[in-house]
Amino acid sequence: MIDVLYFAWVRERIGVPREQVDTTAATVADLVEELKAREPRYEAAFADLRALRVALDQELSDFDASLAGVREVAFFPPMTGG
Amino acid sequence: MIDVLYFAWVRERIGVPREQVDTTAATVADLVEELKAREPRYEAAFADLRALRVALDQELSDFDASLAGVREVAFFPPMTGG
Amino acid sequence: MEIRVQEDRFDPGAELNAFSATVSGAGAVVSFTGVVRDVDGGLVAMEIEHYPGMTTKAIAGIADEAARRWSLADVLVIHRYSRLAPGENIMMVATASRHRADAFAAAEYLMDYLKSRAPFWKKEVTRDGAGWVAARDEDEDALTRW
Amino acid sequence: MEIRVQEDRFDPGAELNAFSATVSGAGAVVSFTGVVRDVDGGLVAMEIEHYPGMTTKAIAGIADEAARRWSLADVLVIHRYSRLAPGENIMMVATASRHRADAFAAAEYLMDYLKSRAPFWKKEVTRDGAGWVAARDEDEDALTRW
Repeated sequence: MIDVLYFAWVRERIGVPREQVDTTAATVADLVEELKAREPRYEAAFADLRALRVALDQELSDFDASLAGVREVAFFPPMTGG
Repeated sequence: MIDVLYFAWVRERIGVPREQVDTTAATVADLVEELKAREPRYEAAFADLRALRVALDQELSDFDASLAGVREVAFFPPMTGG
Repeated sequence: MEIRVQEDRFDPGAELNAFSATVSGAGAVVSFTGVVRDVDGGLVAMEIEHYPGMTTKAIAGIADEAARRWSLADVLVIHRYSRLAPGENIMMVATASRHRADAFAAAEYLMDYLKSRAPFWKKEVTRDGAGWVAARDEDEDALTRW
Repeated sequence: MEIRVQEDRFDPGAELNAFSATVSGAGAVVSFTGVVRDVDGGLVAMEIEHYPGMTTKAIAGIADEAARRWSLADVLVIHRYSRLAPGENIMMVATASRHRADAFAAAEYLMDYLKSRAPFWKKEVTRDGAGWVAARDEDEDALTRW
């Protein structure tokens, strides 16, 4: 089980801020494919990965990164702080 | 008659902050030569012109500038504001 | 180093004075304050969302890197989240150094990285609707100069 | 644009807040505060002399040039003269713009020019004596980047 978090318009499209996902996905990209296969709202949120960023256990990472040992995955658009 | 002002260590070496000078000097450099001929304290203050700056009527200028129409000449070391 | 991620308002002037008071050996203090601006006159609010588990950690990483690159006596970062009205302060950074060039460079570095690497997202609520603020290419490009 | 050359102390935080309040359309406010620093622990006072007839005019010229080069909502410059104790504020500048890059660049420009082109001279009074602060080559060199 892995905690998956969504922020900004990713959260709005998927409809929840976080959820627990039972997955054996090896990489972030695999997890994205699993989610997209679930429901259209995931398809809509993950339509263009170039518009998304991912953090693993609160560190910025990449879509081809391994999920081994990861407890928390967060998806969000490019940040707009400051 | 022209008002001549001195600041910082130039003022300290010459011993007065300002004085009126009766001069027909054509340029700043001419005025400096006149002053240096007066007394050793002027000689000491104007020994190295590269260490000095001059303003004519409150605008930074050069030692070869003309004094025509100028009412106030100020001599001082490089500025250290901020 | 002080990092505060908070919902509440803050007083930039009071923060600047408190910061300066703790760094009396440093001759140069630079501050940046970001204010909600209403460019077209139709802004109702700015909603700022963040990633609580990551935000402070990400900002601390940015501030650590700034302290590694420049000679800094201290760094302050305050960043708000929640719904802000036009004119409210969003965030501020302050840097103190013996050298003004270091204080300026570190403050600009902090701002560039906070813009694009700290997990905040802004939504503009206007009279005509609401929309997420898109990241600008020039903000990403700004990182390449460091 | 506000330029104040004064003997009296000022409160940087209060000045920053007052400045920000007048530029509500500008999202970015940068400030620089210069403080008398006691590098070697022996500083008794910093005496600042200026050229009253020229100072405000020179600073206004520098601020005008900054406003010509960058998009600025407003500029504030405060510079003190007289005898200051370690820890006292010497001067501050503040700039406001819609764009943080402009606010930063203008503040750095103002500082670089105030250092070398505004008619102030500093004398450090230490326990061992007093001496005029020499202009540094790097301050003159800093002007070449603009």
